[in-house]
Amino acid sequence: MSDMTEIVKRISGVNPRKCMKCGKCSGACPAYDEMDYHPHQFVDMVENGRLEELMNSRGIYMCLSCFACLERCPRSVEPSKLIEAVRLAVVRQQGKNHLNPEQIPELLDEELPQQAITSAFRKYRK
Amino acid sequence: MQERVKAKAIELLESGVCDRVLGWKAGEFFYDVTPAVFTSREEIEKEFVFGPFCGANMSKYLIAESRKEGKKVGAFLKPCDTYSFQQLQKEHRIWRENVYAVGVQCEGMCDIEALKAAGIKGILGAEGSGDTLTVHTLYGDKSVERKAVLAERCACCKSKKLLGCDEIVGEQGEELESARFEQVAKLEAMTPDERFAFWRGELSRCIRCNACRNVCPACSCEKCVFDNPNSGIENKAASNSFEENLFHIIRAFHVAGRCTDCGECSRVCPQHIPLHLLNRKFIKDINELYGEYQAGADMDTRPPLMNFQMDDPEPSVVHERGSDQ
Amino acid sequence: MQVKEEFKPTIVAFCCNWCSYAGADLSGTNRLQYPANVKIIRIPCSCRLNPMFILRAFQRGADGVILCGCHPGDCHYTTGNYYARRRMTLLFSMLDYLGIERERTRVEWVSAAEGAKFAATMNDFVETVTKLGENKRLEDLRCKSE
Amino acid sequence: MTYSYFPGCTLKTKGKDLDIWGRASMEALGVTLEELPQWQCCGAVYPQAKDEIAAKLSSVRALASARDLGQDLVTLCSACHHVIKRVNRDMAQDEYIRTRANNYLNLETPYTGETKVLHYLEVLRDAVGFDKLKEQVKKPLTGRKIGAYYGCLLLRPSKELEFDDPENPTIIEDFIRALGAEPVVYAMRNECCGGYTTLENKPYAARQAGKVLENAANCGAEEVITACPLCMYNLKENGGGRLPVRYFTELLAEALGVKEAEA
Amino acid sequence: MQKIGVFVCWCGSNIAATVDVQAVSDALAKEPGVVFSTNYQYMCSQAGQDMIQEKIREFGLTGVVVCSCSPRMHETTFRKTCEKAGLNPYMVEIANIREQCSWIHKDKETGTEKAIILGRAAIAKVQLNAPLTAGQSPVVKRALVIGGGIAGIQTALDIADAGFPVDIVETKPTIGGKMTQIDKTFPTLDCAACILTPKMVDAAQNENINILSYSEVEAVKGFVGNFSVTIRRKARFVDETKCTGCGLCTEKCPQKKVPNEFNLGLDNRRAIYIPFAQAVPKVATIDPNYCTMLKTGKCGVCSKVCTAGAIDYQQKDELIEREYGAIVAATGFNPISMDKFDEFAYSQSPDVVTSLEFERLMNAAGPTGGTLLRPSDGTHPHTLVFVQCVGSRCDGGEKGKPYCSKICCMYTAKHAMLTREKYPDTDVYVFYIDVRTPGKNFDEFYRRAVEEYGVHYIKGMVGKVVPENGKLKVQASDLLGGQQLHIDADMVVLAAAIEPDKSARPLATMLTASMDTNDFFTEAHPKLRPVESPTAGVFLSGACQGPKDIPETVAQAGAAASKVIGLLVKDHLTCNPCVASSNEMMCNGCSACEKVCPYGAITYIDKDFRGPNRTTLRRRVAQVNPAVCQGCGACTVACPSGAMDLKGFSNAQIMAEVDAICK
Repeated sequence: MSDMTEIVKRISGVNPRKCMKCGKCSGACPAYDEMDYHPHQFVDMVENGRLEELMNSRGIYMCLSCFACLERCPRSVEPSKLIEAVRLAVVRQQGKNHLNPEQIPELLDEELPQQAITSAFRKYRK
Repeated sequence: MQERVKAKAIELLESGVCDRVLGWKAGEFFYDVTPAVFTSREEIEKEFVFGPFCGANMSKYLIAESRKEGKKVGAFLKPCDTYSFQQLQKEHRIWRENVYAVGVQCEGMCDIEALKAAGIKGILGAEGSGDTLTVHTLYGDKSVERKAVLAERCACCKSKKLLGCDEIVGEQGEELESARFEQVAKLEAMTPDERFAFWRGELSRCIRCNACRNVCPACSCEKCVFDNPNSGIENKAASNSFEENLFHIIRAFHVAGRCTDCGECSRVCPQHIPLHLLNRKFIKDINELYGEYQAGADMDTRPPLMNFQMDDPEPSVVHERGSDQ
Repeated sequence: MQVKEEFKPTIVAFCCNWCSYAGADLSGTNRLQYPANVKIIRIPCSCRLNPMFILRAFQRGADGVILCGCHPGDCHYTTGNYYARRRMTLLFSMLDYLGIERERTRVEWVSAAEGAKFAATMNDFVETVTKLGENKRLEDLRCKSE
Repeated sequence: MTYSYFPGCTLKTKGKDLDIWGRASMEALGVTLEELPQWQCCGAVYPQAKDEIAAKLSSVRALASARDLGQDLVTLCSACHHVIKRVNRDMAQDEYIRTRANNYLNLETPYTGETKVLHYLEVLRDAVGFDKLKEQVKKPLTGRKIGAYYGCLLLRPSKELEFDDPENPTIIEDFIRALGAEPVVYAMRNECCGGYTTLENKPYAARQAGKVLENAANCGAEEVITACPLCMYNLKENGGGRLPVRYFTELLAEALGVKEAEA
Repeated sequence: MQKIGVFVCWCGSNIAATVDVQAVSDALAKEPGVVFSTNYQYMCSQAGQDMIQEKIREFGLTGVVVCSCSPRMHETTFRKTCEKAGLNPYMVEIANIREQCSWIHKDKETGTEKAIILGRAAIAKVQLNAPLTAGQSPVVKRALVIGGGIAGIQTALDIADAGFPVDIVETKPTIGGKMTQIDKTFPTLDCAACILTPKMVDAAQNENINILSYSEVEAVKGFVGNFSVTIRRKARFVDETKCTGCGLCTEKCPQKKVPNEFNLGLDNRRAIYIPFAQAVPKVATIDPNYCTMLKTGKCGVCSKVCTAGAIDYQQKDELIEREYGAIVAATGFNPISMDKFDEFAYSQSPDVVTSLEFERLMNAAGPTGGTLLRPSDGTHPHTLVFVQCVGSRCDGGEKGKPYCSKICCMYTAKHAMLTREKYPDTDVYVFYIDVRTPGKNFDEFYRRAVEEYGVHYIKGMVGKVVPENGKLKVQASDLLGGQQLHIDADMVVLAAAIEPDKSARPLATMLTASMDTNDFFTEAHPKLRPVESPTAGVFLSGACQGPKDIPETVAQAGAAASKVIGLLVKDHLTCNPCVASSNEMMCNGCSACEKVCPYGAITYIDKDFRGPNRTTLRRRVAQVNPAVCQGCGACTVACPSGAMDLKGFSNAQIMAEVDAICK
């Protein structure tokens, strides 16, 4: 798991040590209540090697990629990149895609733009 | 070109702007062109030349000339001369208001040795502009490609830009992509032993004629440390390898950050020591370590040795850079 | 020429008055040993070191020359060591370019509190220069008594 | 004025209105948008991980073909703009990504971020000018109170998109003013609409969209405009229907009088 | 040839145990120029010093070498010893054979050999020493204080009390600075005006203090003891000597819509105004940007109502030049702009205010008369949210500042406490990252806010503020509670970071004083010389050196004053004689030395020299001001011709040492 932590740090480009634990990311996050672990916890837990818990969390699929945490972070830690890297660490594993094509038809509705499906595919599977 | 330059020289005198003009005049041999002061139309018509052997950099003479009383001194400057001209102004050596500077575009100066090496015999003279040079020989005129007989410094010319002139004869030029550091890089790539052998071979030929120092626009100290009995390093003639090295290291260091790479040092060296490779080493290092800097290119930038950045590399960079050689 | 049994290089250390000279004093106060071949010359600031002095030292028989000054940013005169840093970098690079062993010259920043660093630096430098052997490439034979 | 134009996949289907009125209006304003030949979907989301190279290639292709045409590249959909602008920055500044992307693509001339990526609104502001736009308005939208909805993708990360102040943007408000209507500033205009989570968690997306419209309405907006098809969907379908939502290009076409002419 | 005496010290056994001192003194006796050589147990003792003096007289020594401990230890001692015996103190050199010899070597032979070499080097140097005389420069006994806030006022009062005249230059129409805008002061809660205004009056009435309000420093020349400063007295269009401060004009002026900067734009003032009731000097000022008379030539109401005839629409800026011995920078601070932090909706709602604005809203002399009312609708707020660290502790991008602004934790606790005290019906939340309270009675104060006043301190940060329906919807994290909070607040107060005043950087340039990357003035030494700038004669007072609260500011102001007094009591300054000097015969005038001089000690003059054949040659040559030069030697290496040399560490001296060591 420690290798995985290093990978997550590397592909995200995030240095969790820059964090001063102010919690502004979690104050700004619109998905806070949907997440079991919150943006500031992602930073702290990656720093402390608690990656497995994060990889099993549902929060990684709830992040909206709205970049509010990234924009408002006073220390340029950029938690959204970390959340994405953890999600990638999960979906890149064999059989760990979060969304499969066969699920799509039932999720569709008349007005849903392609953009939504493409985005979800990009975010949720490899 | 020669005619245009001469006409301009005459005009400067006759319009009353200048009472003397700095230009080139033929020496004993046609390729042996020397700098000269002209004060009359007659002299100019008779002796003024501007051709493929007018390598002499006029800027240094302006230190003394610009301080003289009287009207302005007219000066004809090639692009590389203008860099020295500006650098000397930056150092407050030339009194700009007493100079009327005429920029002259240059097609590159030729090397007589290269002409000879090209197999041309009985050379009497050479002239012409453009890509082809007409060489007068005992056996009639021959033409030769200018590129093939350019002096090294002109073959890797850094700039055709004429800086800070009052007026320009010919076209204004541009800065050029130059391969002038290739030879330095080649030396850098050698082993220290090879480098040592190379420089010993070169510098041991030095006869301390001081031609390099006397022609160098940056070497214009009121009194040179090597001539000063109180400097601790006074030295009229090198008596061993140390003193040969000492002179050239100190000279290169004193002009570091100020040398415009005009190449006059190597041109005048009777022993054909490639002295410019010392100065270019400093220029290359400065560019690589502290950012691109061209002495004389402008009037404001601080010279690199009178400047610093908080995060400049440490001197150990010399070891680190060298470690892969 | 006979190879001496044990080569003891002559080392000149230029130390700025405010940091490194005090650092050298401190290593003395703490009785930290370094070889006696190191002789210190006190200068007000690392920026006082003229390349002439370094060449002079080599001429007169030094086998290694080291400059010690305040850490960048801590110069007593605020900016002196920044200038020294550029000058020495370029000078050393030039010596290397001429094929003169680059390990014979060094710059090290030693604060007044770094007595241990001073001693360690000198030990290391003496060791390096000892390995290099006598300065042959920038020597002036007239100045060598033997 | 001629620009390369990248419409993006949604603008060919569900987001047609954004595209149609966008093109018609630019034409009326004397700006030519030339659709890039053979463009591919940008991928809709910017891959944030450093090692995700393949997902960026379609954007690089679009950028390179605009460069080969010697034109600036205009985007309209917020998502396309976000992705292409950021990929362009990577190509200019990140050597790791640049080298690998070029190795994959094997273009005749490697792409190094030369193309300038502009959003449609930036063209209106900087090339046309809102003053000039105002003069061209035939049917000013006088009296209408319009809330600008920016969403996330146009604004953040501001260091990379350099589009407008990320917390207090003004470009769409200035646009609304140029059309003769009254902009309504409300703080939720740069908060997320719910994005792609609508696909598997509709109530969650609905809460986000609802908060946005609630705030807009409470601040006095009578309608809301957007530049993103997904925002459009979320606000319209999930937002509780409190306010009508339209693409900004539709309003533009209306004010320029091209909408009637087309219809 | 010098006549040199060598004195080898045993330092008890410190030296003598590893160095054969007898061998050293014997060996050094044979060096050229040495006429006397000895060793002694303790050279620094009275007996040792007496011996040196005796030998100087006996042998007529012209130079002395002491082989002993480090010159950092006793160089001054031995210089004084020699001076008393009539030898120039700079004819003494120390060979450091203790710290740099006996203490680092164990083997006596090695130690002895090295000590001899070090002694030779010192002898070689002293051969070339020349007597040096410390120059003197006179001191102008007047100080300039730039900035008239509490820092500047305190510094001026302390200097004036010591009997020296002081000028205070203040850019605003009144002195007093930021403290005039503050309501109460932590941690004692005494009223800021009550403790500040008496000091302002003291300053005005002190005959040694001259207040130049509405004035700015335009240029600074000179050096320590001899500064010459040009001051611009901006036209206030009111004759200061005639105006009685009655204030009638400020009531009658028809231009009522001028944002009142004293209340941070929370209300309006007139075009002619007195910033506040206790202003010093209490003189009206016309704001030329708003005055109808100055802009259009029509109006003149103030002139008509002024019985003193003080209004003068023709007044012009005036430049005055004065001499000072010392200058104190006291330019203070400002809160940073909230433009880049609009997630807090500062520009979107008037009910989002900065802490300094909040001070005005709580202040009895403020726009609401001291009743806390919402700027938007004048209603009483019930829920208040305070956000700390807005723009402080950022990672150094364009947004915010990398440092802690230091005062925010305490004033926020004060605001929260005062709000709860005055309005018990309020709910007060403070969002903090850390609560930093290092100061006397500070933490107790903060604890009181929590424990006695029931302020809700929440570790976390506000992420978004949404104004809606007259409320401010605050979304924030509660890190200890593990939840995201949503608070419907009536007011949000932002603890904006503080930054140095914008005037500080140009001033630093004029003073050649250094600054850090945040534009705070740098100290000469961060620990040991905290109130001095590295530039001699320039001192630092208050927040221009770094964020500070009032007691710290006052303490530093007093410290700066004592440094100034220490300078002004001297009639002359003794200069370090080991300074650079230029040989004008060799000087190229190229400005290389000037460029590397950190002190601006080098200037140039054009000078005529005799040339050949009775000609005159005019040359530009460098001149070193020995009062300014600190003797670093940077110039000596920059100079290609070797014209520049350093006394006491000359090229020849250093090379002589090199030669002696390498022999």
